[in-house]
Amino acid sequence: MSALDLSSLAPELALTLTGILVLLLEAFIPATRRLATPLTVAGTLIAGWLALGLAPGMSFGGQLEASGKTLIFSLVVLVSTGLTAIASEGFLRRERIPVAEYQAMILWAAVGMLLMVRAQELLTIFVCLELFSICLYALAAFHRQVSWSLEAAIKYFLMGAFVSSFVLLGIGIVYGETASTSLSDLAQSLEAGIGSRSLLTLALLLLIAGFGFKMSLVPFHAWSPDTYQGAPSPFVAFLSVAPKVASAFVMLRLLEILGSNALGDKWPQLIGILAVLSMVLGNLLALVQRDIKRMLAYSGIAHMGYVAIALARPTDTAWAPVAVYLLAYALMNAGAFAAVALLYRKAGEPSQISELAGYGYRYPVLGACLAVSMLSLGGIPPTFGFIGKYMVFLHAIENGALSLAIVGVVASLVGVFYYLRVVYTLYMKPEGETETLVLDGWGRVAALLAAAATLVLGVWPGGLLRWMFDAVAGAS
Amino acid sequence: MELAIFLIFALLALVSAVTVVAHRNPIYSTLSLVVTLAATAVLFVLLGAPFIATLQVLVYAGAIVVLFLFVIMLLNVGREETEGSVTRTGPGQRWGTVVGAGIFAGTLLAILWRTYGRESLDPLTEELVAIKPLAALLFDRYLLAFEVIGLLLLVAVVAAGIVARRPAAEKEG
Amino acid sequence: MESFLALAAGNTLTRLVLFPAVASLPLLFLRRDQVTKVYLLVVSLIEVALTFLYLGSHGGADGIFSLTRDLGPDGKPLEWIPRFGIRFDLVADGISWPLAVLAVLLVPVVLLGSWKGIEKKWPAYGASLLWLTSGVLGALFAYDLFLFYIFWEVMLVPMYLIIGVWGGERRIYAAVKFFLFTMAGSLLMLIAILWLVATYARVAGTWSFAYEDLLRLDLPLGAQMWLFAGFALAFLIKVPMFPVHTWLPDAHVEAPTGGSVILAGILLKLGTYGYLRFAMPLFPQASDAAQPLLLTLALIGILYGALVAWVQTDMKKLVAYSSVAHLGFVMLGLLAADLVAWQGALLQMINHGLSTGALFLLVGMLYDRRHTKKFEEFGGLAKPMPVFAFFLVFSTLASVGLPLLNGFVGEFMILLGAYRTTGFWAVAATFGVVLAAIYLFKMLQLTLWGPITKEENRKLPDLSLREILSLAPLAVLMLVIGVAPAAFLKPSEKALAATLTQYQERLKQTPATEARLLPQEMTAALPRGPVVVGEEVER
Amino acid sequence: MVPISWYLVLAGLLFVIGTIGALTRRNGITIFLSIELMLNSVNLVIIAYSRLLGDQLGQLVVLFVMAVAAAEAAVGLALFIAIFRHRQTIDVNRLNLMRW
Amino acid sequence: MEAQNLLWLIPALPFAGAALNGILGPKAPRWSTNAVALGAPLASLLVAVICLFDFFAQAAPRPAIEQIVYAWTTGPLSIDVAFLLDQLSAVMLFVVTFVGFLIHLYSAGYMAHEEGYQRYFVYLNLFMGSMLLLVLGNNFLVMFMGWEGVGLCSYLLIGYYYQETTPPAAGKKAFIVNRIGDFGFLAGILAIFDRFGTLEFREVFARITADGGAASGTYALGLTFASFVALCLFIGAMGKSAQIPLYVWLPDAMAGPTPVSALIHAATMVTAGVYMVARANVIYQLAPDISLFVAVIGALTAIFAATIGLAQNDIKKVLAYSTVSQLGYMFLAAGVGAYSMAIFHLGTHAFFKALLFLGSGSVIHAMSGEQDMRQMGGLRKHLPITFWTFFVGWLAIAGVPGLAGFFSKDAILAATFSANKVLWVIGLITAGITAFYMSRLVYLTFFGKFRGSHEQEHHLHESPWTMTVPLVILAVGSVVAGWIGLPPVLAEVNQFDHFLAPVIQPLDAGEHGAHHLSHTTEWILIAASVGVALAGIFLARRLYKDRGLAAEQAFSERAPGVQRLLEGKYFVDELYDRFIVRPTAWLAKMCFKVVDSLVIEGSIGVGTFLTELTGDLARFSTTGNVRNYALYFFLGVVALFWWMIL
Repeated sequence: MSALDLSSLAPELALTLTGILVLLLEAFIPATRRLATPLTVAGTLIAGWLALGLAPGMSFGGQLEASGKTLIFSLVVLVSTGLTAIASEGFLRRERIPVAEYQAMILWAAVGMLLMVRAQELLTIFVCLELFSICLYALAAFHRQVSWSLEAAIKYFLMGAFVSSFVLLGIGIVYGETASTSLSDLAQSLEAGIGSRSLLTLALLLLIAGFGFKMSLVPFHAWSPDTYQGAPSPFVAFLSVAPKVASAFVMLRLLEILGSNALGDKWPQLIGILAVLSMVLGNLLALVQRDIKRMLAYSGIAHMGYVAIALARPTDTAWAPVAVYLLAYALMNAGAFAAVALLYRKAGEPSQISELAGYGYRYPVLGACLAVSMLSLGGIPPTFGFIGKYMVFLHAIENGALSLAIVGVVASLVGVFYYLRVVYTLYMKPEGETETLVLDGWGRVAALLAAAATLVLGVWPGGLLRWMFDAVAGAS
Repeated sequence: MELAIFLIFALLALVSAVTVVAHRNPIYSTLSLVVTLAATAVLFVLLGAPFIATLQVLVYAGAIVVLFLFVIMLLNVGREETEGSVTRTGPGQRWGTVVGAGIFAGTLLAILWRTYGRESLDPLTEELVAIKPLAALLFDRYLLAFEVIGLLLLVAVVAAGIVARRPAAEKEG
Repeated sequence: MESFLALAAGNTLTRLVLFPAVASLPLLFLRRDQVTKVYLLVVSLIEVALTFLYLGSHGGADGIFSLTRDLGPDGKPLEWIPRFGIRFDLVADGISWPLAVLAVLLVPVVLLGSWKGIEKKWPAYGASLLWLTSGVLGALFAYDLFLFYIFWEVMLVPMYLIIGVWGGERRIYAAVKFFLFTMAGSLLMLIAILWLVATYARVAGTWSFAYEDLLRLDLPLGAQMWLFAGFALAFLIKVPMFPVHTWLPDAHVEAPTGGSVILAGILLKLGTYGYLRFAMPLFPQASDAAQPLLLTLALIGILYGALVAWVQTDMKKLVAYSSVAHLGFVMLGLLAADLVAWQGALLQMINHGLSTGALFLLVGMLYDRRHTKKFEEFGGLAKPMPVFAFFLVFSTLASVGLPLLNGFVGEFMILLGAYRTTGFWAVAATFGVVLAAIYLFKMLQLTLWGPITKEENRKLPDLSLREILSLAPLAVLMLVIGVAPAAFLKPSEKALAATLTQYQERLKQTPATEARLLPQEMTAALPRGPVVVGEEVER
Repeated sequence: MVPISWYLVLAGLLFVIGTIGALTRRNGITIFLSIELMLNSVNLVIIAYSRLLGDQLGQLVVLFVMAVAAAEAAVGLALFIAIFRHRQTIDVNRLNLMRW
Repeated sequence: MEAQNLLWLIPALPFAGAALNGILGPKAPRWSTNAVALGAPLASLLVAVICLFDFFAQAAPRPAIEQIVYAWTTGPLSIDVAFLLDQLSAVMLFVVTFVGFLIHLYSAGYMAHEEGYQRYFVYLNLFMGSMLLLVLGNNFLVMFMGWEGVGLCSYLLIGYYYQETTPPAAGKKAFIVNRIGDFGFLAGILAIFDRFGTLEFREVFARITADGGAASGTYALGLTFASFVALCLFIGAMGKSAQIPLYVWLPDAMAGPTPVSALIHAATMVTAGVYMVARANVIYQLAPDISLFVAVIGALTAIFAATIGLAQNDIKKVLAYSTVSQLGYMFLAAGVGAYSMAIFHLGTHAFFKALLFLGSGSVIHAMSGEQDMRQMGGLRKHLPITFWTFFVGWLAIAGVPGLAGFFSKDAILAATFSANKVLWVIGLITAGITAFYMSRLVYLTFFGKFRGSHEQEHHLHESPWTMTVPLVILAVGSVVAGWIGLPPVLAEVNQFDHFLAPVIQPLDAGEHGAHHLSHTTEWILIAASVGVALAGIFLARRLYKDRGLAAEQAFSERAPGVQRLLEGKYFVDELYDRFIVRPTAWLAKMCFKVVDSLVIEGSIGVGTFLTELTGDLARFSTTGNVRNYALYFFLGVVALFWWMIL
């Protein structure tokens, strides 16, 4: 292991060390406990800065990639991480959740995701997957006073472990059939026709199912509403975004490899099926939810369906639309959950949408943030959510998946309906009798940041898009 | 000879695996799992992985499963509850499992059988059994994964600590 | 960014579009309703002034709106999302100007009309109104399909809020219905736009959303049909055309007065504007092929809207359904693809905005007094409210299409033009004129005339000066347009003629068997750049 | 020599047995045990492949899997302890506060 | 020559008067209202006179004077707002401004005590302006503007007493029925513009004459182009001039103030249809089939309305039906090609019918608003001026020789005789009936004993000078107006016919009949019509002069059916209601309730419901049991794997 190798791990190391530092400070210098969140945010920013500075290329003997693609997806994960860290602070204090451990876990989960994005080899990918999964299981359970939180964690954990064994089976078969766990070897073997076709089909299907599970695509989705509903609200901003970003990246990478048709040409169709199922079922189920967190969970399923539209055409040009969509999703979900975390005080009880009645006026800024997030989720210009949808649909149409795009818009019409429900509850329903909430600054900052970014990027996406496209097209 | 050992331990693994799944009492299930793991360890040896077999017995059967036992006894969840309709496995679940598992097993085994059939193995080589190349592999090519595993274990420790801690404990803090 | 700011600061379309939106920012800090109202009125009047300032400096000589375009320092429209060739490209010509002027003029009118009717949250109301103005102007001026789509959607949310927050009993239902109907259409339009652009990118090898570029795309009939369907559906829902009109009565009935006025005055027109600007020129063969079907729908809309309006018991609903009938006429004119008909249709868009806008204002004034819109509650109001009666009769007559008032000119020209190209349809549509009299005079009968049946009505105060001020400009315009329409027809003639020529030229060709680019000359009939900021177009 | 397919078939059978267990048992810990069984069977698959290929990488994979399993077990069991404190049960059928 | 610069003032002045009074408002002092209200039509009349002098100062055949005021529209549709003064419009111009002013004057007295005095004059001025626009317009469009304008004023004035229930309803009915006619007019205009690209009268007529295809071949509905246009225009005329089947609004229109009935619903507006047909005579000459249709409709309307008039008791209703009937005469004339005679009758009718209406107004005024003739009687003594002027009008309409009505009606009958004997018989009978019911009216009103209440009797008084002066002037007119069109048996040539000749030139001189009747035949015809008229008068005298209503009661006992049928106006209103209005209303209701609410809204509702239902059913898949979720995953994998390898 050389110095070069370590430096190529700089962002991940920064995150890991920040996590350790936070933990240690908490343990040994209790006076500094207020520093946990600022440190976390700083660590995230530093990691982002370091990631930007990474020289493109391979390290760890070709096992760790640094390229425009990985950079962009890493940054999306870091955006989600940072926003979650900010959004959580107030909530954690309020709910008496250990802050340092929580933030450290978030950071380490981010490490797992970043590495999974950059990993070039299935074994590493699996280990990273497990790394962040375990963090997520634990984080879901952090609200230990609340039975819901624990139940959410148990469900997530059991499903996760169950699915892990399938993923592992897939990796095992890939290893067996191609004598390697490296992705590039896999691609070569597929081209060369090495290995049993049906076994490899099964193996890759299992991998796709595994990452589909992390992305909560139908039919691998069912855990997400329960988990989102029970888990601490600000954490869901992370849970519902970051693992999906990393998983979508790996999924797209796998699908790119499968694009060579060595294992049949049904893969795009397969993803198309998952996309359609997710969009339709996700939206339909979100439509009938009265609990905002569950609604957002189902809507998340639908959103991954939109992402899957782009995944169904895994060409070179698919990277940017997926990344843009996920970034938009990260921002708007962060905004939504940050607001939800502030507005709903009774953990372990349903967060009924109807309770928001009149909040749009009582908490104008927060209400506006939530409304903007909702409109963005609904894909209404001039929000970044629309830009994401636009990119994904354009990619699909460009690559001959018009029918998927049409299903997508029809489904998102259903989506608009339930997002509007939140908006009209905020602004159009008469105010109910509720006690005044004391809103903490951190949460509001997070919501405001997310909503502002959603709007600004929606109005002026040009520079970002250009940068993303250049980055994706550039190195690698 | 090898065939006999294989057959015996394969049978043992299967029977104990069924017991793991079928036994009402989790303690018995856990103990059966130990048997399965041990039997598998023997097969590992047959397959030229004595180091892994050792680890299997030491770490897996010895440590992890004991942890299970420990927790089961701690929680005193000796038996699955059988009363009340809530706890019964629904017919959909049951039949879904049976059909799904049947198809999956049938397909998987058929494919495996068709792919490898009676394909014979090359004789065991020194390199496969040796530990040194394994170590080289671990600390050189797969160093990254190893480092991640390190973090993973750290995470597991911290996570388990927090999750299992009594909530009352931190209320003071 | 700097060039954008420079553009926004100058006497440009960009400033016109963005000023209302930017002016809504101080509203965040205004708490008192009275201050807000005055502020909004000032802003809206400034916008009017800016509009006329722009028209005065770039409007063009001899009473014809010239084509102007906002250009950056490099002499090209500003890049917005360069990756996809999306530009912040604002162009105004004779087709968009009349509607834009109407939109700008209606804002102070609406403010005056809502002075009392809106009782809460004025800053939010004002912000919605200003954003709506920006959206409308943007959609009218956008020359880039992506930009157009953005502005098209931007209009949606403020209107949704206006209906939903300040509306009547079933406001949420109506607001959501409005949103979903419009969204349903526009999402399909989005797909169509993307498809169109992807095809262009394939054929031309470069990305562009620019209207003038996409016009050069010659598509096979099959593709045209689908794309046309996507565009047309979005526009027809907005118009709204039978049978996708049912959101309109609900939206109108529930919307506050100002919302109704804006909705009827401007938003609906964007449907017909879009149809004229985009659906027809971009897909000439397809729109020609769909003409019989759409003519049928337009005719049904005219007659059906009138019949249904006739049996309404709610004053506002009656006016709402009358919009269906009136816009049926506009669609008839557009579908006729005849210059006279197009002139009439464009004028009729304005006319409908004026007369129906006035009617909604009047209904609102009545509602402010009596908190009901049901006919059974009225009757004999001419006695206590003669001025109100005057305006109501006046606006009704304009709406009925009485000569010497504006409505007649539009209808007459539409019918003349439509008769030339469609014959029977125009004659049948003429019958709509009869029906218009039936339902609108029923409205007069039930509100103004007859003995006063309800005691409450006996003491109703007549219109205040503020209310008269809000109605008077509309009434004056109605009269002036009716008496001397030439001055209002001339500015748009050139632009319409150019569009029509291009449309007909395209129709003469057989559609391509495979998507291809037309030579530049084919679209030369249409006004196009390059233009220097603030200077008139040289063709 | 035992053909490699026998090992693989055995592993497949163990995997399916584990799956059935995970899908039909109610006790959370039993489900977890079944999942461990599945992991173990995958280990067998990998070792068998490793033997077939004469490649040590498979052994390395199994090594990692064991570590992962250990970590999972630690967190998972902690979760069971925590939830049992709250609900006095680890029957997954009863852990259904959140649904629909 | 000033006329071509002044023409525009003629309609503009009344408009200005209306606007000014409108702005001054109801609170303005009476003198200023009067000054504007009467000054405007007077000024208009003066300008008209100047223009007419200019026009007549030209040597015959006097070329038309045209003034283009401004371009109304531009572009491919270029229509000017332009005025035309030719022989035809000169006649109309004179009638409208002169009678119009008189009625303004009369109204100043009649309406003096009404609420909304100023409003009334705003409407009336507006009407004058519109009517003059109609008359002076030099193209179909300007004519149509005026056409609709007068319709509006008619609506407003009928509904003048808006606080009552009937008048506004009657106004609405008038407007809507008129609109149905306008539908035809507009369709005609569309067809004309489509073919010739212009709407200017003289150009259109020149082109249609030159256009060989206009009168042959099939254009639409199995008609030639000329016939189609003629039919469309005639539909418009039917509405405006109250011909079968669109006459129903006119009797109801009597709900308005009486001067209005005189001006609009007798003298001017209702004759617009006749004017239009005469104006478009070129087209009608090219469409003999439609001309016959016009004649038939005219004749039928004449006799039909006359019979209804027999049984009406409301003094204004009788006059209303009489108007419908007389308009029928005019169309009869136009239909048989005697356009100038139609205009002639239009002119004379304007005088005597205005006179009659104003006279009846004077009566009603005296009776404090009572309109039922059964409550009147013997008013001769109380209202001498009214009686004598009314008397003149009566004789004029009844066709007593020497008075205006005689000459014009006789000319029409003569023209009809040479064209179509059946129509002539109908016309003749109608003349008799007319004489009868008008006499009935006079005898019931002015002769016999007073049948009203004592209070009414107490109030009886002659009207003020503003009312009686117009009566006298109109009475004079009713006598002398006919002398400008003496029949060929008395004068060498019908001067009026001759005068209009430049505008109404027979396209095919050979067919034009009336002039070729021998003097003997004409004398016989005159005798016949005079005889019929006198018979009617004397029959009525016997029945009503002294016995009042007794004879009528006896008749109704003997033939209740006939009486009811006539009194019920043949139940045409009821038929329309039953077969047109109600079905349409039903259709509208169905459109709203079934199509809109049920089908469209319903399908949307069902759509959303099904969407929500699906969602609601599907949500139960998320059971909360993690084993189920695992099973979904597992089954998903299995199913997808099978799909992949198949």
